[in-house]
This record gives sequence, C-alpha cells and structure tokens, in this order.
Amino acid sequence: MSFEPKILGIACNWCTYTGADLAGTTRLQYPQNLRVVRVMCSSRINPSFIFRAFQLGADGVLIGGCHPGDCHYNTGNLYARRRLAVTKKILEFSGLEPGRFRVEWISASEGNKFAEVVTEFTAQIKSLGPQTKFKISQ
Amino acid sequence: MTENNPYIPMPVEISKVIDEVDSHDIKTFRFTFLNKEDEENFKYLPGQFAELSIYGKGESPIGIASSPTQAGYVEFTVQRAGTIVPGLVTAALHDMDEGGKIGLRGPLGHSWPIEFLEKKDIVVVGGGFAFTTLRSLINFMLHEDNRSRFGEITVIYGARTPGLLLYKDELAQWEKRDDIKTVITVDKGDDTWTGRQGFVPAVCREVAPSPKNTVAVICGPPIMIKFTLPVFFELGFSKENILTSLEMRMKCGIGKCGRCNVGYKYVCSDGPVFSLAQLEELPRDF
Amino acid sequence: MLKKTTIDKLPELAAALMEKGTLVAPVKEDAGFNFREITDAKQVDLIFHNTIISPKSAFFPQVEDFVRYQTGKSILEAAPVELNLKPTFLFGVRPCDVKSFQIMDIHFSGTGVVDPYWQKRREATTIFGFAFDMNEAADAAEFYHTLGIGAADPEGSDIFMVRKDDILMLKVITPKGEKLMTGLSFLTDASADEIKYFDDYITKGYDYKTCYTCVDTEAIAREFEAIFDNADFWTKISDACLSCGVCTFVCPTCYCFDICDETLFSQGTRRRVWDACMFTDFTLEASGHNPRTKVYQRLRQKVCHKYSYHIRKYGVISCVGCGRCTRYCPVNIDIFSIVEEAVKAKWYKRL
Amino acid sequence: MTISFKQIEEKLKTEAKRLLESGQASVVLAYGKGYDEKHPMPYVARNPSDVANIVFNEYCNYNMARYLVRYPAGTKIAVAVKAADSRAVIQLIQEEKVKREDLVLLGIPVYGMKNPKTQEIIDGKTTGGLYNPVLYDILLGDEVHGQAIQSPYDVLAAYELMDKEARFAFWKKEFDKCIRCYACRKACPMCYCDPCFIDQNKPKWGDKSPQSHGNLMYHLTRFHHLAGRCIDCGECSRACPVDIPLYLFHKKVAKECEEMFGQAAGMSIEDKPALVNFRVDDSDKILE
Repeated sequence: MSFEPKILGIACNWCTYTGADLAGTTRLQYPQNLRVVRVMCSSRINPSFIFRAFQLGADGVLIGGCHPGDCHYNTGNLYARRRLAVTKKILEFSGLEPGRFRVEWISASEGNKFAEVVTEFTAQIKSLGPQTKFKISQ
Repeated sequence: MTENNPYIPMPVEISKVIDEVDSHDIKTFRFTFLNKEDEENFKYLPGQFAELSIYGKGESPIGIASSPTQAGYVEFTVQRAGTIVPGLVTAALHDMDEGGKIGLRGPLGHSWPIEFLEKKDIVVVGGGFAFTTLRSLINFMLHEDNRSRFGEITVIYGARTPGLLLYKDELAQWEKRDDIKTVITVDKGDDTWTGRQGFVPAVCREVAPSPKNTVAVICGPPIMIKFTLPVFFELGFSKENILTSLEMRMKCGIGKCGRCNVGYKYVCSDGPVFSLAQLEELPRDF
Repeated sequence: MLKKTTIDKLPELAAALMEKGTLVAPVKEDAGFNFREITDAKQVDLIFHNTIISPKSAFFPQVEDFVRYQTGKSILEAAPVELNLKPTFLFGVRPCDVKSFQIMDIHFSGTGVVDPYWQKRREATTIFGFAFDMNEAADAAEFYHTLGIGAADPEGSDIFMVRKDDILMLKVITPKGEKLMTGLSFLTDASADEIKYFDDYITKGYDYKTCYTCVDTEAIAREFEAIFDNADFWTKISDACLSCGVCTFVCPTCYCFDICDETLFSQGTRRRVWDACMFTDFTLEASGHNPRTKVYQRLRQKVCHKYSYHIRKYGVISCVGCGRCTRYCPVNIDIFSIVEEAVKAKWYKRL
Repeated sequence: MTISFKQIEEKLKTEAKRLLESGQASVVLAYGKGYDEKHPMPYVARNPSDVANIVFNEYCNYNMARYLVRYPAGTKIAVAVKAADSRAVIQLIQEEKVKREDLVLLGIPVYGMKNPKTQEIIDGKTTGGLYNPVLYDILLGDEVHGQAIQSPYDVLAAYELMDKEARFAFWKKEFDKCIRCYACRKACPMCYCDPCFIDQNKPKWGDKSPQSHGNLMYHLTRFHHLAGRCIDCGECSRACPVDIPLYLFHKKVAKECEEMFGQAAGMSIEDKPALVNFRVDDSDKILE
C-alpha cells in the first residue's frame, strides 16, 4: 500500500480557510491528506500545537494565514511570521526534516493557490516518507 | 496486583444524580457498588472521605455525604471545580448521568470521633458547600439505632442564598422533628425566603449553645471558621471540644504520597478530622 | 562467611547474577554514575564515589505504572499492571544509601497501609552493600557520619563488599545473602589476613569523616518546631533557593509522589511519578488555595519534614547524609548547614 | 591583564555597604560563602553587617537577575551583574518585570569563570561573547579590553555540521536523560511564568513522567518560549544535574533570532523583545 501521509493544516478563518472553501466550491481537485483546523488568526497558533501534532503522528504541518498586511486584525500575521520562523528553526535544529513544516500566505480569493500548495506539499511529504522522529511510539 | 492494592479503585455505578443548588455546580451523586464484596468492605463512619477516580482524568478526594445507616449506596456531593484550577475529575463527573461507571477508593481517613461524641450534646455548624460530612454525621445520629447515644443535637447551617442550601428536603424534615434543633440561615434572602437571615457567626451567638458537656463540630469556608471560632470561645467551649475537618491537597489518601503533610501529621491518614487543640499543635502550614 | 574475587573478574560475577535475575548496578554515564539495569556484564563499574540518582529508584522508580485503561471504555476493562519481578540484585550500594531503605521501609511498609509496590520490589531484591573507599578524600557535601552511619556500615545489606586494591571481599550478612552466596561457586574463601582487614575496615569506617555527631534527635525535632514561625530565618535560608526539584529527586529518602493519568489517544496509564515538595503546584488545591506559595515555605517544609516531622512521626531523621542534595544543588545550598543554623549547633557536638 | 577576584570582592563589599547604609537599596543580590570555596552561593545582603559574608571568585557563576522577580514591585534592589547577567536585567526591564529606577546595577567586568565540577573555563559557553556588563551603574573594576573574544556561537559549529539524523539522535539521547526536576527553568532568569505551560492540566501539553515525548515537548517549547529572550548565561545547563547541554540549543535559537530579526536579546532597554515585535518589511525568507 502506498504511503498516505497525514497532514495537519491550521488555517486562519479569514483568508486561508475561506480560500479552502473557495477551492472546494470551485471543485478544484487536491489530495485528501490534509485535515484542516480553523483558527481565528495565524497568530493564535501556539508553537506547541505544531510540536504536539508531530508527536501525535502528523507527517507534515501546513499553516495558512493572510498575506502580510492583509490580516483581519491588522498585525496578527506579522507576529505569527516571526514566531513560526523560530518554530521552523527549532524543528530543524532538533533534527526534524525541515520540509515537513510549511507556512503559506493564502488569501480568501486564492482557491487555486490553496489547491496548488496542498498538492505540492502532499507530494513533498510523500517523498519524505512517514514521520517517525517525533511520533510517540506506543 | 489487584489484591490488597490500595491504589486500585473499585468500580461503582451512578444510580442517582441530584442537582442541589440553583447554580447547578453542586450535585449529589449516589453510587452503588458493582461488586458485592466491595460493598461489604466499604465500612465507613461519618467524616471519612474517598477518592473518586475517573481513568484518564485523575482522582479527587471527596467527603462521604451519606450516612453508614443508609445501606446499599454511598453518596458524594461534588462541586464542579474550575474557577482557578481546572478540575478535571469533578467536571467529568458532572457531565455523567445515571448509569455512568467510575472508580472509588476508600473509605479513607478518620471519621468524626463517634465514641467521643456519645452521651454529649452536639452543635453542628456548617457553612455553604462544606456541609457534606456534617450531613452524614447528622443522619447517622438521627437514625433510630443511634439517636439515644447522643444528647441534644443543634444544627446551625448557613449558605449565601436560599438557592445555595444543600439537601433542602432533608433540612425540611429535620425542622419538623423535635429531637433536633435546626437553625437555617442565609446571608441574604430572596422574595420567597421566610427564614432567618444573617451570617453564621452572628447566628451562633444568638443561638448561644451551652458549652456544658457539648461538642461543636464546625465545617465551612475559612472566612466562616475564622469568625465563628471566637464566638464559641466566648461561649466557653474548650479547644478539645471544637472539631473541624481540614482540607489539603491529597493524592494517595493513605499517607504515602507526602502531599498533605502538615507537621508530623498526614491530613489524609491522620485526619482530616482534628480538634482545635490538635490543630494548635501543628505548624500553621495549611 | 567471607568470600573474595578480583576486580577484573567483576564481569564474571555480574554475568552470574544476571543469569539468576535482574542486576542493577552502577554504570558510568556522561554526567556521572547511575544505577541501571545491566544488559552487558562489562558495564558494571565500581570505581565510583556515589551515583547521581539514589538507588531508591530500584524500589520506588520514578515512574511506576498502576493501571492501564482505555478512555471511553468502562472502568471494568481497566487492567492493573502486574509487576512480574525476577529476583533482583542491587549491586554496589553505599552504606548510607542502604540505610535509606530502612528509613523508607518505615514509611512504605512499616506503618499504616502497606505499599504493595515497594514491598514486592523490596522482597525480590538482594542488596550488595559496598563500603566507601576510605583512602579517597570524602566529598565536602557528605555528612553520613553525623547521622551515625559508618563509611563501611554493613547494616541493612544482605551481602557487604569491601574493596582492597584489586580484591573484592564479600561477606554474607543475612540468610537471604547466604542463600545467594552459596550459589556463586567461583568465589574463593578469603584468607585470615583478609578477614582481619575486612573487620578492621568496618570498625575504621565508624571513625571516618568526623564532622559532627548527633546527640539528640528528639531535641532537633523540637528546635525545628520552635523555629517554624520564624519567617525571617527561613527567608534568609531560602534566599538562594531556586525551588527546583533536584534535591528531592536525587535524595534517597524523599518519597513524595503524584498519581497521574497519562493518556495517548485512547490508551492510558495511571502511574505514580516522583513529585517534589519544592514545586509550586505541589499543594495547590482545587479551590485555588495554596498554603505554600513562597519559596521559603516550601524549603521549610522540606527541611522540617526531614529533620523534625519525620522524627515525630517515625522516630528517625529522614536523611542519611549522602550529600546528593548539596552536591547537585544548582546554587549549592548545604542542607546540613541549615540544620546546624536552625538548631544553633546546640544538639550537635563538634568532635 | 588578569582579573583580580579579590579586588572585585572588596569593591562589591564596599559598594554593597554604602548602598545599604544610605538606603539606596534595601537588598543587595550578590555572592556569598558556600560549603567550600569552590561552591559559593547566591547571597542576599539586607543589612550593612551582612556585607562581610559577600565573596567573589571564579566560581560565582550564578545569574543573580534570576532573583529579581521574587521581590515585590518597588523594592530597591542592588544586583551584582556580570556581562550576561546585565543582559538578563535589560531583558527583564524590556518585559516590564522590573523597573530600571528600582535597580542599582553593580557591574562586574570579568573573564575566566570556571565550572566547579570540571574546572573548565566556561567563558565561551556563557558570556555571550562579552566580558563587560552591557548596562551598569557602578563598575567594580576596570573594563576588560584586549582579551581575546570568543564568539558565543563558535561552539555551535560542530552541531550545525551534523546531518539531521545525527542531530536528532544527539538530542534524543540528551533529552532522554532528563529527570524533569525543572532546575533549568528555575535557574533561568527569563523563566518566570506561573504556572509554567508544562504544569498546566488543561490543556495538558506534556506528561509529568520523564519519558521521551514529554521531555521533548517540554524542552522544545521551552526553547521556543526563550527565543529572542535567552541572554546566553548558561545557567540552565549548569543547573542540570544530568548535564544536558541546553545552552547549545538556546544559542542556536538566539543565533537564528539575531540573524532573522537583527537584534540580540537584552542589549538595549529601548528594544522590544523580538517575538513580541515585528517589522512590516520582515522578509518571508525567514520562513523558508
């Protein structure tokens, strides 16, 4: 059986989540490996969410937020950008493949981009194989 | 490792849930044992407590609210914790209905000293939610087999509002009986409240029980205790004759985990019932 | 019965014990020595002063599983975790640590409810005590002698060992030890000279490292009770304290634990885990009330519990002077100097 | 030029005495005698007579800024600070945990501090490449100049070269040693949260038992919480009873933050901590 990765998506309510909706309503095809959790803003994402997701067996984590400057709360994603950049570096230095974590700015009108990013990211995770480093073995 | 293992809870089933107060955050749960031998082994006296145990959430030490004279079940009155510390066990329990199964570990700790109370007049003073083990004691003493062992019984019970009084049906029954004097008070009444208004310490002073051959059993929030004790000293009660139940964070309940250590006592295994005289020997660390 | 072997034959001895059951012995690790279950007979290393974590973990492991359960399923399906203990050999325990087992016995199995886990592990284990090397200077943090424990005190061990250069002498102390020793056929009998050396060594051990001697534990308990309310004293003592858990985790006589439900997906385990009275949330009640919010209150609890409450409750000081708490304290708080200051050296006689 | 520890000690005593006598400070956070010379202790002088107990030698590594948050707001505190410690004070001022006007900083320019366990000189690990305090009111001694400066990030080179598998194996081995005594967070001047995220039970981020996954969660999140705030004093690794080289990870994160946000922690009172700040022109490259 081919490897079907589990990917956690955390999407901002105003842009990426709406973008995902748009991708759906315009019937764009993209892999079903992504499970999306909606948050009100990308700056609401606690880095521990990401560590925890990897521990609970996510093979990849994709974060979606509004484009910088477009945040519904004006500056949320500007904070998030710095914070998630640090998260990325920490994951990298701890030895996790850097490709398993990705942040993308996807606006509400970019249904196409959403589908593209998910397709591309899923392919990338597939090539990386199952994530075993952080995953808690039972 | 099941045999004689004090850390393994016995299974019980919720047979009745009673919503006690207007704010719906205090409920009385009635449990029946799933194993007959557990029920036989669960011999307790008023004032003891047990650990309510829900796998995945944890354990919570709760005073037993039923009296051993009520055979076939045990009752616990549980407040949903969570204003400051999220209470996992109490929240999970509150979300359960009749038929839910949980674990029970006990009985733990020492009871109210029944032998010491015998042949004496008893004044029971309770405030708010801390009335649970007092209710157990009162029901125990009022039982026909036991009533003759005790002298006069006076109950002074207060809550903030009429809606926050626990065990309303039983209170009404007690008020009808003539072998117990029941004084119920609320800090502030509402439109329908016809009873007494006023704080517990003031009511105690008004009722003024005689200290002669009398033991006061007091349980309540710290602020009530703080103002009630001087009243009893004024009335002439000695420290040996004032009993209370101490609260401390507990985990094991059997004097092993070290958490409830106050001075050379473990509140769980050496208490939780202490006389004021015993408490004064302990360092003020609770 | 005094037997002997040479240090280079240690792996052989280890292998023989491993055949009979589980061997727990000091192993050299990055940060220092620790007692570990031995998987390779060559791991056993007796060139150590003392371990970082005390050997209490052999009987009271940091994590002890009680019950496995599944969330969403009935409590009736939860299964207690069986211990399945093989005979265990706790090898190379220093005399002060051996003493700690006796103190912990009083708490776990000697009074009140018996802790089945402690008792079962204790029954399954044979203890090989090991004398301190008296040629080596004592660590400045240690004070076992103060508490009346000799550097070569065989009390409490089943078999006691003394090393003389490259010879390891083993003496049977208890019937349990004797039963084991008769099965170890490759050990040879010690000579008369060696027997004398062994006995002299044990005697000498009581005079080794003489700082203070304790004269009256009851009085110490009283002094601590008298000083309890002196917040200034305790504040000063705890000025440096970080309120971390190092001292309690490395201590051989600290027994506080927490019972935790640890769930992963639907599988969970109820287990007991070491806890420390130095942690802020140790006494945090569900009502939000916490009687020990300040660092000094927690340090006071720790010190008074060991040197006062424990004497009152069980009649012994809950300390064996192994010096671990002092040695590994990030800010070098010397527990014994607290005791000395609290009792104003009144109840200790400087020798 | 060599450092005269004795001279610093004398100056520390004189200044502490003067501050306490004049009432400019009600407590002086300095170093005092421990159970032997190699093991001095953090010491708090409250009266002029306490000053006699103050010592200073090459083992006085403690970051006294750790104790600042313990005193009620408004307490006048004099604190002895070495280079890294002064950065901790600045960082705490940035985070509004202490006020500049409540503090008297007794700066100690020093190098050649030693680890009492190994006798190794630990400047490369713990000074952040500085020998002189960044901020001080009174300097106890002369500024250090001409001493070879070790970049704080030099020690990282070997670890950065490791491939990710080796790096993960390295950290897994180190984190597995953790016994969860929390000495690291308690020794850290920047760890003042109450309760700490790991002690929360709702949500519960990590188990209390010291198993790999809980340890990983605890340490990684702690590194994250200290990102842009860690001032490289090395207290966490020195406090660790099982010698986990936490300083390496903190240094790596500090280095990345410095590169990405152009600002090192605790260098100026006017700065804002990097992660509670942003620039509109932050590059998206940092996410790659």
